Parts: sequence; C-alpha cells; structure tokens
Amino acid sequence: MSEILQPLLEVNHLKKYFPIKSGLLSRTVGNVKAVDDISFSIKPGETFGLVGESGSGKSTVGRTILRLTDKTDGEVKFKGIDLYDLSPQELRRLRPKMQLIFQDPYSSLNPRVRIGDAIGEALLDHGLVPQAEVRDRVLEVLAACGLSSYHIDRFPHEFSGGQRQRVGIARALVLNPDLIIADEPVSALDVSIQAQIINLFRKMQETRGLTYLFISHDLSVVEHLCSQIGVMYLGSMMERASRDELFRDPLHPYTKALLSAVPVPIPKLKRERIVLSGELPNPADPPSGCKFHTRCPYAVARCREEVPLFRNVGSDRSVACHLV
Amino acid sequence: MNSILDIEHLRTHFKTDDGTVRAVDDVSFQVRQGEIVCIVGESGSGKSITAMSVMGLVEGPAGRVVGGNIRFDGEELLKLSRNELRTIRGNEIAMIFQEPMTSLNPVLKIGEQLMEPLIEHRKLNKKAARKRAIELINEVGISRAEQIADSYPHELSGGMLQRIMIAIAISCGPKLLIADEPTTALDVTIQAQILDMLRKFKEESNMSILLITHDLGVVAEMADYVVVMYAGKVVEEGEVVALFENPKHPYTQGLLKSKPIINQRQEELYSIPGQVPNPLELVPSCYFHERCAHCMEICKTTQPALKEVGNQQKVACWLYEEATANV
Amino acid sequence: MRTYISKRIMYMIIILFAASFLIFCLYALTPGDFITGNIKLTPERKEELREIYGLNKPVIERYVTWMNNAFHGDFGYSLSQQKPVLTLFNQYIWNSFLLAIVSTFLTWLVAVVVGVVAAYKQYSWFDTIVMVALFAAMSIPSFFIGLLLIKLLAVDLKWLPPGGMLTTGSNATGLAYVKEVIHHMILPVMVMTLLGVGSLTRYFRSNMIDVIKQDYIRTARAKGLKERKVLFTHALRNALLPAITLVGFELPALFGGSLIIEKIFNWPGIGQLYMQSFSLRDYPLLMGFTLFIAILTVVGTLVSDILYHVADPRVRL
Amino acid sequence: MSTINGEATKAYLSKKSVHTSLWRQSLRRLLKNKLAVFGFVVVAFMFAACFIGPLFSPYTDNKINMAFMNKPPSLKHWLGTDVLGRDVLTRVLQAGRISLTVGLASMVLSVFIGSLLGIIAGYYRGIVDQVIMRIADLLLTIPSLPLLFIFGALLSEWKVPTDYRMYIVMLMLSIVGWPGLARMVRGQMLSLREREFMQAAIVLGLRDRRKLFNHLLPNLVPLLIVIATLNIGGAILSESVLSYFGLGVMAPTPTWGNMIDAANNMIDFQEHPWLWIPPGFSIFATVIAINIFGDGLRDVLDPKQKR
Repeated sequence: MSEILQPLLEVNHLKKYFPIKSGLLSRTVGNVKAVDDISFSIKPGETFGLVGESGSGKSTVGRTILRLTDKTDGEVKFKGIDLYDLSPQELRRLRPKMQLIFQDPYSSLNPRVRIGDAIGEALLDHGLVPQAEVRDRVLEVLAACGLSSYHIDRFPHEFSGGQRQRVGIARALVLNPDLIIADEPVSALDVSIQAQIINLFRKMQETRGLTYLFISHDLSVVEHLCSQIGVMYLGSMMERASRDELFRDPLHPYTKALLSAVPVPIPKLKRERIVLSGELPNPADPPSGCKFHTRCPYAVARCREEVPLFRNVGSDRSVACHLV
Repeated sequence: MNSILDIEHLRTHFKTDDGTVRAVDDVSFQVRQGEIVCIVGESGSGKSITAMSVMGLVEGPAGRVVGGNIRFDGEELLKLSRNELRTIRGNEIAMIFQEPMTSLNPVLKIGEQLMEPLIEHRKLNKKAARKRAIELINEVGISRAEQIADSYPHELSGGMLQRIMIAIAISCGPKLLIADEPTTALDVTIQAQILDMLRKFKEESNMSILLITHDLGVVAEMADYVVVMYAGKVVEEGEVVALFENPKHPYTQGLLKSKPIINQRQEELYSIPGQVPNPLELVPSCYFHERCAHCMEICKTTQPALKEVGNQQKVACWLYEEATANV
Repeated sequence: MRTYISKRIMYMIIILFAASFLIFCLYALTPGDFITGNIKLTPERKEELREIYGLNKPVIERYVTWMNNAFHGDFGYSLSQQKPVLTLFNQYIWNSFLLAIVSTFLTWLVAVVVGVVAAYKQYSWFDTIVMVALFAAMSIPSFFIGLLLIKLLAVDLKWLPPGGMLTTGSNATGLAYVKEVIHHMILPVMVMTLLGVGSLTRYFRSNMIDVIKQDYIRTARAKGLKERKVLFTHALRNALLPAITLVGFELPALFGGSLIIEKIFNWPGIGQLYMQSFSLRDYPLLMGFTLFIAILTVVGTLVSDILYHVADPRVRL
Repeated sequence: MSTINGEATKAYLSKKSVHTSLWRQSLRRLLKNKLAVFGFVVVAFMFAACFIGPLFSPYTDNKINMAFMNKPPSLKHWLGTDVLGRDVLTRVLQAGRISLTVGLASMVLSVFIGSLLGIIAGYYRGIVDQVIMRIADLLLTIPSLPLLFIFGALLSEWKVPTDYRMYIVMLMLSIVGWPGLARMVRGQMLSLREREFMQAAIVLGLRDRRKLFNHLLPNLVPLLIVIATLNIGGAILSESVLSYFGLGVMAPTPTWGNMIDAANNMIDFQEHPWLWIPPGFSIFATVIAINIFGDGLRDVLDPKQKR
C-alpha cells in the first residue's frame, strides 16, 4: 500500500531563470524568472493539470522536468530518482518512461520520416523489442490510437492535424511510459477533433494506468481530464487543489477571475464576471510582493510589499494569497 | 431592423495546383443594423473567406469571387470599381484580425497607423488626425496615449495591439465591423476585456458586428444571430438562443455536445467522428454525411438546401426535409 | 548597443590582424620579387637591393616591421613607382570610387523599381521576362560581357570609347573634362551595374513577395488605403529593411570586382594598379590593396549590422 | 468509437492518391516548372555536346593546318578556324569538357568540405564550432581574387604540368568556396536542431547517430542539393576568370576561359570574333541554364531560403 502513496513525480522548489545578458563579457544583468519556486507531486494514475495564461511558465515547467532545458535550482524526482543527478547515458535509458506530447502536431513530426519509423525507432534504439517485432508493436499502437495499419508507411504531410496528434500519442505510448507530459496537446486542433483526442487521452489512461501532467490554458479541458490542478501566474503557483474543490470554490482571486472569464456556450447565462484590468506584467520585471497584485481587484497594501507564502489550506490544497 | 449587409449566393473559389477549391459555396445570410452576427465553423469552413469576400480582399489571382451578391447598405459591392470599394473599406466597413502581433506594420509607429484612415477617409490634416488618434487610444482603454502613439507595435502586448486594431477599425465610425477570430490568439482574461469592449462600442454607435469565431463560448456570449458553416456551406442559422437550445443540424448538435463546459463535467465527451472532407474531392452530397450518425442514402447523393424550420431557424439537412414533407 | 559595437570592433581588429598576417605570408610565398624581374641588375646589386629593402629577412620579422610602420600610418613604398603606397592609393582610389558609387546607385535604383514592380505583378509576363533577364545578368562572365560590349559599341559602332578615362593626349578642363570622363565611364558602369543588378533585384523581388503576403499589408488594405500607399509606405519599407544589410557588402565586392573591370576597360583605378603591380611583384602595393579590401569587408559587415539595428525598430540590443 | 473513427478515416484517405514522400512530391512540382525543366534540358545538352559531341567531329586530332588559318565560320567549319587552323567548334566542345569538369569537381569538393565542416560545427557546437567558424571568417575577409592570383602565380612558379593544373585549379576554387558554404550549412543545422521534432528525438532518447543520420541530415540534403547546383555555375565562372587571366588552366589544354584569352590580341579581338565569342556564349548558356534550374530546385526543395 505504501508504494501506491509514493508519488511518481515530485517537483520541489523548481526554478528556471533565463538570464538577460548584456555588456562586453556577457554579464548577466537580470533574469526572466520563467519558473520561480514551483513544487508539486503527482501520484501514479493521477492526472495533474497545470493551468495558466501565456507567459505563466507552465510549458517551461514541463520542459525543465524532462531536462529539455537545464534547471536553475530545485529538484525533480521521478520514481524517487533525482533526474538531474543522472548522467546523459542514464537519463537516455530512463527517457522511455517519461514521454512528451507536443502542442503542434505539424512541427513535432519529422517531415521526412515515415510514421512507422517515427513510432518504432525509439523501440529499436532502446532495444525494447527484437527488431522483428517492432512492426507488430507499431501496428498495435496505431490501432489503439484510432489509426489504421495502412498508415504505417505514410509521411506526416499526408495526415490531418488530428491524425498527426494521434501519431504523436502513439509515438509516446509505444514505449510504455509511466508518465506522459502533454503540453497543450489539443489547443491547435479544431473543436470537433479536440473531443476525439481528449477521449483518446482518457481511454489510454484507463487501459494503461498512465499518469499525466497535462499543461493547458483551457480550463474546460483541464476540468474534464484532470484530478489535481495547479494554477500558475508569472512563474509562480497561485493555487493547487483537487478538481472538485477548485471548480466549486476557487480561493485565489486569479483562479476566480480565470474561471469567470471562460466563455460558456450557453447564451443569456448570467454569471458574475470578474474582468481583470490591465495586462500581464513584464516577466523580466515582475511586480513586488504578490505578483498578481497589479491586476487583483482585492489587493491591499500588504500585497504590494510581502510575497504571500504558498501554504496549505485544508487537507490537500494550497494557495498563495494573503487574503485567504 | 433593416439589414445593413445582405449576402446572397456568394461563391468564392481558389485555384490550386490540384484543382479548384470552392471555399465559399453558395452562402447567403444577412446582418441587420445594430446586430452581432457570428459565423461559426472549423478551419476550412470558409468563414474567413466569406469575410474577405465582403471586404474585396480575396487574394488574387488564385482566389476570386465568382458569383452572388453582396449588398451593403443598399449598394452592390461586387459591382463597385476597386477605387469605390476602397473608399468604403476602413470607412464604412472596418475589419480586425486574429493575430494582433502581425497585423500592425512593424516599422511604423502606432500613431501613424492610426492616423492613416483618418487622413484617407475623413480628410483630416496631420495635426487633427493625431489629436483624434490620441483620443481613440484613450477610448480603447489605454492610458499614456501620447506615449503609446509614438511607440512601435513590438513594444506592446498582444492585448494592447488588439485594442489598437479596434481603435483603427472604429476610427471612421463604420456601420459594420468584421472581426475575424479577434480573441483567438489572446489569453482568456484579455479575451474578456476585448469582447466587453466590442460590445460597448456596438451599443454606443449602433454599428453591426460580423464576428467570425470557432469558439462556441464566444458565440453564446456575443451573438444575436448565428450562422454555422461547414465545408464552404451554411448548414444552419438562427437566433442564438434558439440555435443553442434546439440545434437542428447533426453537425451543430455534435459541435455543441463535444465542447467541454466548465462545471458541467461528463464522463466521456461526445465527439464527431472522422474529419473535415478534402475540399478538392467534394461531390454533390451533404458534405457532412461521412461523419453523420443519421446519414441516409439521399445524403450521399444530393445536397440539401437551406430551409426555414420555424422560429427564424434555417437548416440544410435531409432529416428535416423529410419531416416537413411528411407533415 | 554601445557594448555590442565595441565587442564587434574588438573581434574585427583581431580578425584583421590575422588576415593581414595571412595575406603577408601568402605574398611572401609568391615566387619572385620586384628585383628578380629586373634583368638590368647584376646578381650582386640584386642582393644589395634586397638588403636595403629588407627582402631577405625572415617573414615574421618583415611582417612585424610592416605592421609597426602601418601603425604609424606608413604602408610602405612602392618599388616600381618609387612613391609611398598611400600616395599612390590617393591618386588612384578616387577613380575606382567614382565607378563604384555611380554603379551602386544605378544598381539599387534599377533593383528597387524593377523588383517592386515584378513582385507586385508576380507570375505576369513582365515578371517572367524580368526573371529571365536577371538570370542572364547573373550568368555572364564579367570580362566576357566587357569585351563583347567594347567590340560592339566601341569598335564596331564607335559610339563609345573602348577604354581609359580620358582620350589619349586630351587636355580638356572644366566641363569638357567632366563630359569626357562621363563618356568614358558609360561602358564600365554599364557592365558593373549589369553584374550587380541580377542578384539584388531578385533579392528585392522575393522580399517584396514575402512582405506583400504579411498580415499588416492586409490590414493596410482593409483600412482602405490607396494601393500606391500600401506598396510604398507599408510594403517597401519592410522590404528595404533586410536589404540595408547589403549596403555594407556592396563596396568590398565592387572594389574586388574592379580588378577585372578596370583591367578590361583600362580604367586608371586601384584595381588596374593592382594588376600592374602583380606582374611586377610590387609587394607593398599588393599588400596595401588586399588589406584595403579586407578592411572594407570587415567594416562593411559591421556597418550593415549596425544599419540593420538602426533601421529596424524591432531589433534592439 | 474508435472503429467508427477508423472507418471514416479510411474512407477519407483511401480516396487520396498513393502516399508519396516529400522527394517525389518535389519532383512532381519541379516537372511543372517549365523554366526549370528547360534549364535542365540545356545543361544536359551542354554536357552531352561536350562529352559526346567531339566524337563526331572530324577535327579532333587538333592537327595544325596552315591552309585553314583564321577562317571565318563556313559550312565546313561551323565556327571557323583558329590561328593554327584548328576547328573552333571542336575546340569549344573540348574546352567545355574541361570547364564543366572543373566546375563540377570543384563544386563537389567545396560542397564536401563546406558541408562537412558546417555539419560538424553546427552539430557539436562549442569549441569545434568556434574554431571552424573563426577560420571561415578569416578566409571570408581575404578577397578571393587576389588569393586566387597568388595561387595561380605559385602554380606557374612550381612549373606544375598543364595536365595537373586543372586539378589544382579545382582545389583552389574549393578553398575559396568552402567558408561561405560552411556558414550556410551551420546556420541550417542550428535551426534544424531547434525544430520541435528534434526535441521529440531527445525525449524519445534516440541515439546520437540516429538523430544525426535519420533526422538532421535528411532535412539538410535538400539545401545541399540546391547549393551544389547553383555552385557549379559559380565555379565555371570563376574558372573562366582565372583562365582568362592566364592563372588557371593554360594552353594547350583548352578551356572556355583561356579561349577567350584570344581577345587579348588586338587583331583577333577585332577581326576574328569567332575565336572568342563562342566560348563566352558557351559559358553564358551553361551558367544561366544551371541558375534557372537551380532556382527551380530551390523553389521546390527549400522554399524558405531565398536570394
């Protein structure tokens, strides 16, 4: 039982700063704090949704976890192993267990590689199955992702956007990963195709017991798929809660505003709307105190001066706000 | 209410290496004064091309309006000379676009770009135009207007740029504003601001808005009247409440059901199977029939016409043809 | 911005040092020297002269001496002409410069106008003809077109002088002098323009085609602006921007090409001087010219970078 | 659900033509470009004429025939004869062999050096990249004509046999040509590395060798093909300049460039234009055809690259 409680992914105080360089010797004169002290953990079989607007740093979190960019500070533990302690070779061997699904199904597939090869090549490189069986495995996963066997020899440009996203999912799934990080996987797709892909994500989780880190700006999609949700703003986590709690009773003013801003396809539905004023501040020069205070309708003097702690409220939820 | 824009049997075709794409295929609808009409559709449905056809900005020589009528304020736009059309564009019909970041000229200052239509259509001199430009920047809710007028587009955020685009669009007091996915590239919190602003300007000046979007949430929030397009054709249209509460066309029904809604969680989303047909391979049929759960034999061979089914709602579907025939 | 420039200048100086050393060594490698070619001298006298000019010292030592002098503004002494290199440069370079400036101006003028019109009428007959003509201009060997034009226009038709800057024995002054020079300039300028115009026009055309497709051009049209305004205020400015970087590369290329043109048209410029000095192995002059072009190249690159940053409000350092 | 999906998808795709690689697609589009096809035909014709043509000429022995000195074009000698009574047409074709060979070979060599160094610099980055690119910068700073002149003078000094000069000229041209190429290839490599499918390759944990050979290089090849094609034209032009100035391939080995050298003689220049105009036009025709074809290639293979 204790093994089940052990988180699959643990992110502790993760920081990723992009330096702003200047001067003769390229001295660092400042930082864009894309990810600024983020902590969360994901249990096996869970879907963690990371929500935020553009510039919130949510995608950088995903990339830093996978070591696609280097961290600045903090730790990332996958099954208890600190990924940043691994040598490049060890990391490479571990990679099949953590896969990424990209936002843009067009640019994430090499235009000159056949679909079958794109899906099967990692199997070969990791020696996961004998060469003779690779094709069978690819066919299997294609079928599972709603593609047909004759697709195997086609090139990416012969597919529509939705189909390419299926290929991207198949490419990750064939490796039998434990964790899948999905970075805005449906936002480039048309509405009718979005639903297909969302259902596919769900089905795969049910049949394969996958764990997802689902990064998205679309709260309705996140609500549909995720059991735990973290809300980011300017590199910081503002609120983390279970889905039911977050949508029933959002605590952070930013979460409230975000929720009320999503247009709902029910005409003449009168909702209490919180329309935020102003723009997203410059991430290279974030506001003092609480980063949200410049746009917060409830801000008080304290918010301008003191950074609110990201603290526990209730059994399994945290929020960073002085007013909660 | 009298109609300000009246589109009848509009057909716009694009010639490609592999054949002709009928991007807009016999589309008719009206926009009445002071009304917000939304065209909803997925990519490739022809919704943007419809708007570009109205503006006379379909990119030639590949693309061309090949038939139909576009009457604006009683005047037939397709019969106007290029120069006559130009005097209407930006003046009586204005347009804003999806990507504010790329829609403004990167090497010209915001102020200059705002002044241009004022000088062109309102015949203001430079000084007066600048004064008006600064007023406009203030009107779209941006402070420090003088400073903004002297900055370049890259110095502003997407949300600000879209406000500037709106300022340019309303500068000559248009009767019709065409907004092509104006908030798709923006964050939700900014989207709410922009939509509010559009609504505000509409109320103040009694202009009409033709809003093109793929987001049903935006439609529900903004529209008075909705036109649903699929593969270059109008499949359904009607008053917004009627259409959302009682969608007739299987495509509209599917679209509404497949969109996840906040605080209305379902176990599995409904999804329309398959994908949009290849526009080069369309044969006379209901273009939706391959994806339709109610597909009948007639759907595969004959195109249904748009017919009124009561309560100002129109639908192009054989299911209702039969129903009315049987009654 | 300032730190960026100072960084670039430092790198530029390092590259120039390395280049000057390399060039020096290469000329040192070149067989023979000015004295070898002079058959009137006895072997003893030759050795003596080599001693005087320091030609028998090791390369490194000669380089250091040369560099040291160069720092003091002394780029050596032409052995064949018995004048300081700088004096000779001053005497010849303006003639080359004249050709370079006039042909650059013409090249840009033709390129912008033709490029814009061709782009606006993309795929039209005009565009196709222009494209083929441009390919032709890019594919002619410079010396051959020079010879062909001399043969046709100067020798056969006698419309223009076949070469030189002034008619032999002419002592025209004032306006007559200017007229004579212009008359002589026509052919070389024609060839130089022809050689440069192909790639530049194609560059403009493709830039314009790209720009015309941009969203902001659609916006400009949606505003109801006149097509002329759309093209010249909105499109051309954006199409010119990347071309500004070419300004910096233009001069070194033109001076480099002057070797051939000036030789063919017998134009008393610096390229012609180089060609004479090369057969005489007059190293100080050769070295001076080569380094001059190297400096032009490096400075040109820097200038074009800076111009780009100045002209484009988006690029900030 | 998924079965319905699969069926619909199948119905949609089965109507499409047989799946094609990007290569085949490019070829199809290239064949539609009439100008490019014309360019290719001309290039092919020039190659065929120069390499096969002389076999049909009765004058290949280059026998000196004093009876037929400097004769203008006639039915017997289509392009006339030169000062030694040799048939100019045959000479032009024989010269073409050398010029085309030099152009082709120096292209192969400089594209090989340039792309190899560019790939190494772009793939490994760091110190290797720095060293290679600084050398390239340095070479780009030195003007190429004086450099070629010095090399030419060295060749004469070392008394390189005329037969071998041709090979050395190829080498010279590639030394001058590689830095620009290396820079371009490196730039392309760097931008390819940033492409999302390369990020995907990292996440999949692919081996370096597969990343390089299966992902990066196949995407680089189109650019290389375009560069290589356009480069042949450039190399032919450079060779002709060198040979014209007597620093490249020298008589008695004929090339188009050194045949135009006849124009240096005032009498030949004015009175016997058939000696130097045909080789000049041969260069022109070949290079323009290569450029037009290369441009067509670029349109289909590398649409983003311009100039």
